Amino acid sequence: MNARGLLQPWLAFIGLFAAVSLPLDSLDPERMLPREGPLAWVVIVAMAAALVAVIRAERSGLAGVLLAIAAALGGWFTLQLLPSVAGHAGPAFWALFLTSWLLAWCLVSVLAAIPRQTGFDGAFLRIVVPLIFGVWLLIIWEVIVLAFKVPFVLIPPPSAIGAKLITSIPILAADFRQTFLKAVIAGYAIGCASGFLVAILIDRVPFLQRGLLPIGNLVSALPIVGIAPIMVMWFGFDWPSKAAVVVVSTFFPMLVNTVTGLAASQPMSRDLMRTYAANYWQTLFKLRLPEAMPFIFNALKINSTLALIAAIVAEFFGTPIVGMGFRISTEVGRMNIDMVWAEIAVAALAGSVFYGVVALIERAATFWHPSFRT
Amino acid sequence: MSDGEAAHASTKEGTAIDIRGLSLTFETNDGPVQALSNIDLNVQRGEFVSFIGPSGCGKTTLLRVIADLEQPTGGSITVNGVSPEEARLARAYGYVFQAAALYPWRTIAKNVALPLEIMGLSRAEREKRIAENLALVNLAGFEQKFPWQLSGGMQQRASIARALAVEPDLLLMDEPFGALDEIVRDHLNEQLLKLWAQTQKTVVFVTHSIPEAVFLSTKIVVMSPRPGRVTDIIECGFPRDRTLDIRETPEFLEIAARVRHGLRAGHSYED
Amino acid sequence: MSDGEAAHASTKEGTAIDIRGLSLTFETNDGPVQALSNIDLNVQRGEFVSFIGPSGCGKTTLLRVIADLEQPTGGSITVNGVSPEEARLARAYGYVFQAAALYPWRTIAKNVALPLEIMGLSRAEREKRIAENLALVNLAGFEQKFPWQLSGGMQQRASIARALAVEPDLLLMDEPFGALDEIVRDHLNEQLLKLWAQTQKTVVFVTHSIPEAVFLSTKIVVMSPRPGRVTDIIECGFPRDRTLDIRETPEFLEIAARVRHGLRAGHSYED
Amino acid sequence: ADPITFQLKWVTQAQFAGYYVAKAKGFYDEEGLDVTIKPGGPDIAPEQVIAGGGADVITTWMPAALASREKGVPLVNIAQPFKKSGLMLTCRKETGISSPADFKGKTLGVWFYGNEYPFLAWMAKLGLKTDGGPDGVTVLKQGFNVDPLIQKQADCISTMTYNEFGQVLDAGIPESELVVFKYEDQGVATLEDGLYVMEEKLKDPAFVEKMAKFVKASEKGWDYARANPDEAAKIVLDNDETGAQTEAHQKFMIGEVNKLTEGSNGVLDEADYKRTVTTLLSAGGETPVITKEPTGAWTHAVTDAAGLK
Amino acid sequence: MTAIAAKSPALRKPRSLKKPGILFPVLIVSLALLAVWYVGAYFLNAQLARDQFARQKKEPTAQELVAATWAMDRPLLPAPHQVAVELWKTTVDQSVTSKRSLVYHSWITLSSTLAGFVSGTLLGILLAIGIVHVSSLDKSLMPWIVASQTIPIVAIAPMIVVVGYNLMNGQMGLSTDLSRFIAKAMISTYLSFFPVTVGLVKGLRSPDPIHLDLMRTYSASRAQTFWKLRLPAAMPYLFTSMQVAIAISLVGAIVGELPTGASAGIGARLLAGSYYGQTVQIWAALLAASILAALLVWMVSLGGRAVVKRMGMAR
Ligand SMILES: Nc1ncnc2c1ncn2[C@@H]1O[C@H](COP(=O)(O)OP(=O)(O)OP(=O)(O)O)[C@@H](O)[C@H]1O
Ligand SMILES: Nc1ncnc2c1ncn2[C@@H]1O[C@H](COP(=O)(O)OP(=O)(O)OP(=O)(O)O)[C@@H](O)[C@H]1O
Ligand SMILES: Cc1ncc(C[n+]2csc(CCO)c2C)c(N)n1
Ligand SMILES: [Mg+2]
Ligand SMILES: [Mg+2]
Repeated sequence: MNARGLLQPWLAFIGLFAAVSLPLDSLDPERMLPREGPLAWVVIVAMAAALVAVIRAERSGLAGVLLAIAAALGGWFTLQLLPSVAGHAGPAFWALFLTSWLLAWCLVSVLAAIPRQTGFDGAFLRIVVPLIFGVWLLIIWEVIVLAFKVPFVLIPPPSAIGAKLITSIPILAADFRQTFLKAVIAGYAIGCASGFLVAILIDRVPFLQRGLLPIGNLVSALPIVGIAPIMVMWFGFDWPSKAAVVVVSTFFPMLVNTVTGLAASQPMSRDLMRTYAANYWQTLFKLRLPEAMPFIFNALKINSTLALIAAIVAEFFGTPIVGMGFRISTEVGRMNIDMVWAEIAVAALAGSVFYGVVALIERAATFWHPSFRT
Repeated sequence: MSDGEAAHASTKEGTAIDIRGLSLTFETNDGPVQALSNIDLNVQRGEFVSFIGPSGCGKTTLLRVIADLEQPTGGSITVNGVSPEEARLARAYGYVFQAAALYPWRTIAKNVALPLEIMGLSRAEREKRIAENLALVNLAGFEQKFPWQLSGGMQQRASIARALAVEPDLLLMDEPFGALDEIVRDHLNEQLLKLWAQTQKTVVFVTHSIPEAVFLSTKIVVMSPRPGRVTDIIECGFPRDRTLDIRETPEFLEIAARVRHGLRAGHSYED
Repeated sequence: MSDGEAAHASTKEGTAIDIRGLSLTFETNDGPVQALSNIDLNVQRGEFVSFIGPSGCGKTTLLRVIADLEQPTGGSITVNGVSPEEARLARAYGYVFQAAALYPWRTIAKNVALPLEIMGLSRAEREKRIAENLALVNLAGFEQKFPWQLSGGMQQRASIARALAVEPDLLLMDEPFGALDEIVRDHLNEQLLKLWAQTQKTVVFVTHSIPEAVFLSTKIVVMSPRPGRVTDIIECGFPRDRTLDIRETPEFLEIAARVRHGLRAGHSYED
Repeated sequence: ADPITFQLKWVTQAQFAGYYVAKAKGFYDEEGLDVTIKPGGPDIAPEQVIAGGGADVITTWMPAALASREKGVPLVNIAQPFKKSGLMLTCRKETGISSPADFKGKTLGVWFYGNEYPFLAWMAKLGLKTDGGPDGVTVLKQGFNVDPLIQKQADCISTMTYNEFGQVLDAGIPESELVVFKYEDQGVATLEDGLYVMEEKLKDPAFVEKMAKFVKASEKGWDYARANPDEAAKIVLDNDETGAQTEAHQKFMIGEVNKLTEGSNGVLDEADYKRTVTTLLSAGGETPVITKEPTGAWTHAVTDAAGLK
Repeated sequence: MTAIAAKSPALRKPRSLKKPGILFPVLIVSLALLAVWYVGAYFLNAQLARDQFARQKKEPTAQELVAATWAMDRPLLPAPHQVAVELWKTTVDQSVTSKRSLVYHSWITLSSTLAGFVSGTLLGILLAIGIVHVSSLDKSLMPWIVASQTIPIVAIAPMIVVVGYNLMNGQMGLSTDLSRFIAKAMISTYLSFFPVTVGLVKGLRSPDPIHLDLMRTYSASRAQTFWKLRLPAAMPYLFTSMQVAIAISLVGAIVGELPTGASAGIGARLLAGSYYGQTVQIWAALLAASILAALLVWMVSLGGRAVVKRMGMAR
């Protein structure tokens, strides 16, 4: 770790000092962290111990464990204090909060510095690091929303979203089925496949390459806003019209990436194929497609999130009364913003898993690419 | 193979490669480069011809023209009596590139299988040829490795195995043994000679090693750069079943000296 | 360079490379490959050491370990008295890869300029070194060409010029002359020797040519594969200012014979 | 001048003619106000805008305003320029619908985004489920236009008297082929297009004063629009930044809108309010619009200060 | 990139045949598309047209029916010439500053598209650089970037409007037009940075291991390795991603026009068109958006080709 790595613990030290010595509540100067009872002391001691450990032995396992404990305790205690200081949080509250966060950040750096490992440890690390990051994102959100009393109808706190999520599982499941399992999957498959096939067609027939590619570009930015109502006209209210919008949205990234990817093979590799008098399709399948794979997977990855956005937006323009986009637009109108965010959370989860699956397939399919070898 | 055979039959015992007044100029960002100038060369079926010459004299370019990988800008050339393109489409030759050119997503065995798949050979036949040729170049046991897990010399040998597996009548080899040590090289030289003697192949071979050229060839083409041209063509009359011992004979040393002389003439600096 | 110099000064006349019980195992899809096993080697400052051995015996791997491009799995190694990583960070060495490794988007001159830019040399100094070293490898006039417009041998020479332009005290060269003809090779051998004698460099050199190894080296390390190990270390006592003539002397032939013997022992097939 | 930001519920059209007229004719200037009118759209919830501080006053439908109030956005109705509701359900005759009793098993297009409350209340009153079962009706979230009716994707669609209904006629479907159910006639009318502000702000007398001027000038605008419908349509057209509206349609719209503002001088009629609340409370269901009788959801303070009676 | 694709080995043509114009093929393909369009218009609109005739109690001849399907007021699919006439009316017949001019609206959208594209590309590049160089960012940030993309903008757009637009317009006192422009550009940025990040991360990691080793032997700093190796090697990826990004930027700017008051721009045109059921107007706006997009994509690809050529990599 470098100078930046060392800066964090020292900043945290200053923060801890501030948390102990300043008032917790801006309305009540008497309210101080050390007077909050034994639990507060546990937090203070844990933080101090972790900081000493980090500064003395930067990367030791012990420092990691202490950091984990201190950050968790600090975060938890911040949340405990939150309701009682909502709207009038004092400097010590913010100091405690920022210190806990710095500790968590230290922890992430320590964990991220562990060299890439295989097996269970590696998988554990790959999951734990973004998880810590994410949990802290949520804590920061909760603290800011509550401490500043941001209106509920603008952004609800994650705790409220979580509560809503748990109580609305049947609705969320039905929406997920309608939007993701039907519209997104179907549209994604057809859109990526057609972008790919048109790219091959363009590549195969030079005449089309000059004629069709410029026209294919016309499809590049057909705005969802414009085509969604038309697709509803053509394909009805149910999911096929959303799938059609997804098809149009995912077509172009695949087209462009495949066209570039097909041009990416090395001249010498192509010469080799020439010496075999390989025909077009043999060259395509045995050389140019493998070489194009990194590009094609880029498109698949970009499309995995694009498809979801497109399907949800498309549902703003006429749907049966089920679906993630329908729910979002309806509940916004009803000021049930917690439900909106519960739906967004489902979308984010689904989209991330979708992307992750594509990324895993990519790793398996293009293991030979330098990006996976270094 | 079968296509190659057909093309072969028609010109059996005839001319394999006929080059007349061939020249080739590359257009580059800072002006044209004349890589080949007025080359005349005739290679008979069954010959073993080596190209030797200073680095950059056009050996690779000439080999590529024969293989229809480069279009000459002047002169004429036939391969097996037809144009290089037709010969290529008839799969008349096997080519070993100066660099290994293995596909990184294929294991060594799969890389050797590549031309065989393209020719549509049966799986059994493919497996037989893969095993045979990998053993020939001493790579048995490395079938499942990927190219980047092999040393430079091993990659080069894999690419030789790939070309041999095609069993072509005409072998075009561009410094195939450059990255190999003396022992392996001697071994492969002998194997190549054996193969050549047994199967009556025509071999066109680029090398930098004078002894190698003299040992292997029936004809040595000495080239000279700027512009690339043929300065000498030396016939060597050693029997087909020669062994490494001939390298001590006076004829051998004499030819080697002549080649070295020709080679030196192509260089600008004297030593 | 200046960093390298500093590291140098402290251990002047001392050990350049010290390797003890070094081993390295690669993990691959079909099991581990032991590339280096229990290597002991000491290279003194100012020595010219050649590695020779059958293809795949670990020469490149060993050179890469010295250059801190590969992490050993056992044993210890120091370069200029410090760890390879520190030596690398101090820019203690120049490295010539087995493949040319030129950047395709840079012209030849720009490729040679690359390390000089990174070291922060002034433009005038850069241009001087580029011109000098391209001339040394006989590539004057090709400054503005892109790598793919050069022949294989020319690319290799460009990469040699690139390493020499750094003017390092320690030169690590992996078969630098593999793709060159005898004449150029002899010429560059002499140039390298001259440079070595003049600048007191330490050179570690991988080659497949026994005469080349014997001609150039003060010490020849013979290696053997599976697992990669050192089988013989041969000291050659030729004077620093040797010329090509020594290749006819009996001492030379004797050492060459010993190397050949060691090399042959590393091969599985007899001939 | 005193700045006021005013958020509309929908895009610039004759539905909001009074405000545009007041601005164009200088009625706001006369009161010393500098009013910025922000057009809305399908993706803008005025309630959310005002909660976030993006507007001083908004126009919205009362069901949405009351629902927001329950969700912690304390909106207060300060004036009600629209006396009557323009909402209706338009059906094709050929579907066999002639009365609400025929709805069962049919497909109905409904606007959501806070506009569905009156519909839900009506269906609750009729005892029809809206989950698509055989005993209820199938509900579609209707897009922006009347295509579902023209293309027979729905048996009935929601229309406003002043807008979509005209479009249906324009599309060549004569009134003779249509059956319409006005919410007003079905006894489920709720108040539309009132003016709302945040409760807190009303504690400030200066703000009440400012709003009084605003309401007064706006009413003057509405009066003028009723008197000069053609000019009002022109003014709206001038303010349409999309350049997509047609004069004919805006003239039709102002004509119909004038029928709805007729009979209101801006003062909220308590009886209308009561009826709206009762309707909404009766809606019930799993997701009721409002669960209890709201308090303090309206005030006459502003209209009183404006001298409107 | 198309030029390179043309050289696919199996179909390399003699040099003389290599450069036929682009005009003729485009013309042919366009004509084919137009034909398909007319046929499609007939079939999609036929039912509506028959209804109309039925209403007039008239039995149309085939010819009348075809003519009617191509001249409907509210067609399912307007005939090409209807769209062309509308396009003509809204471009050539209007002064470019008029609110009824599509050129004016295209410009409004284009300006925020370009702003969003530039800032999105920069953001995407910055993120990619961070992810490739800082391992803790790679592990912790990337999953959240992905998650951010799955949040439908339309859902958070009101927030951008309320928090961003109103803040700029209200508290910060920026003009309405400017705040609207910035809010739209923000949505464009949000949508367009992602393809750049994904593509560039791959590109920056794509140099040959031996080329990276070379940099190691020079003990080059990360910045040097970046400028001299990673970035040049990533160029094909970067420009491909930028083509996608600019197209998505345009979509973002159009979508962003909804929650920002849908007042002007192609998005507002589309919306107003569909709100008032003016199908022909929708199609004219769609076509305008498409042409704009094709031009933008084409310009980026030209830029990419020029860079590759300057780098001496176009063979
Ligand atoms: N694609 C190209 N574009 C421009 N010039 C080229 C190209 N290929 C080769 N050349 C030039 O043509 C000449 C001959 O190159 P060629 O590769 O045939 O040499 P060579 O005899 O094979 O040399 P080596 O022994 O070093 O491999 C060289 O001067 C080289 O610079
Ligand atoms: N990245 C790698 N992964 C797995 N195995 C490797 C890797 N690199 C090298 N090897 C193996 O290590 C052994 C030594 O390779 P190395 O490249 O050092 O040989 P070499 O002596 O340089 O051979 P050559 O003379 O052919 O270049 C070989 O068996 C090779 O297969
Ligand atoms: C998504 C959507 N919601 C509502 C309307 C209809 N509409 C237009 S104006 C208005 C009343 C607002 O004052 C209503 C309900 C629509 N066409 N599309
Ligand atoms: Mg060559
Ligand atoms: Mg090696």
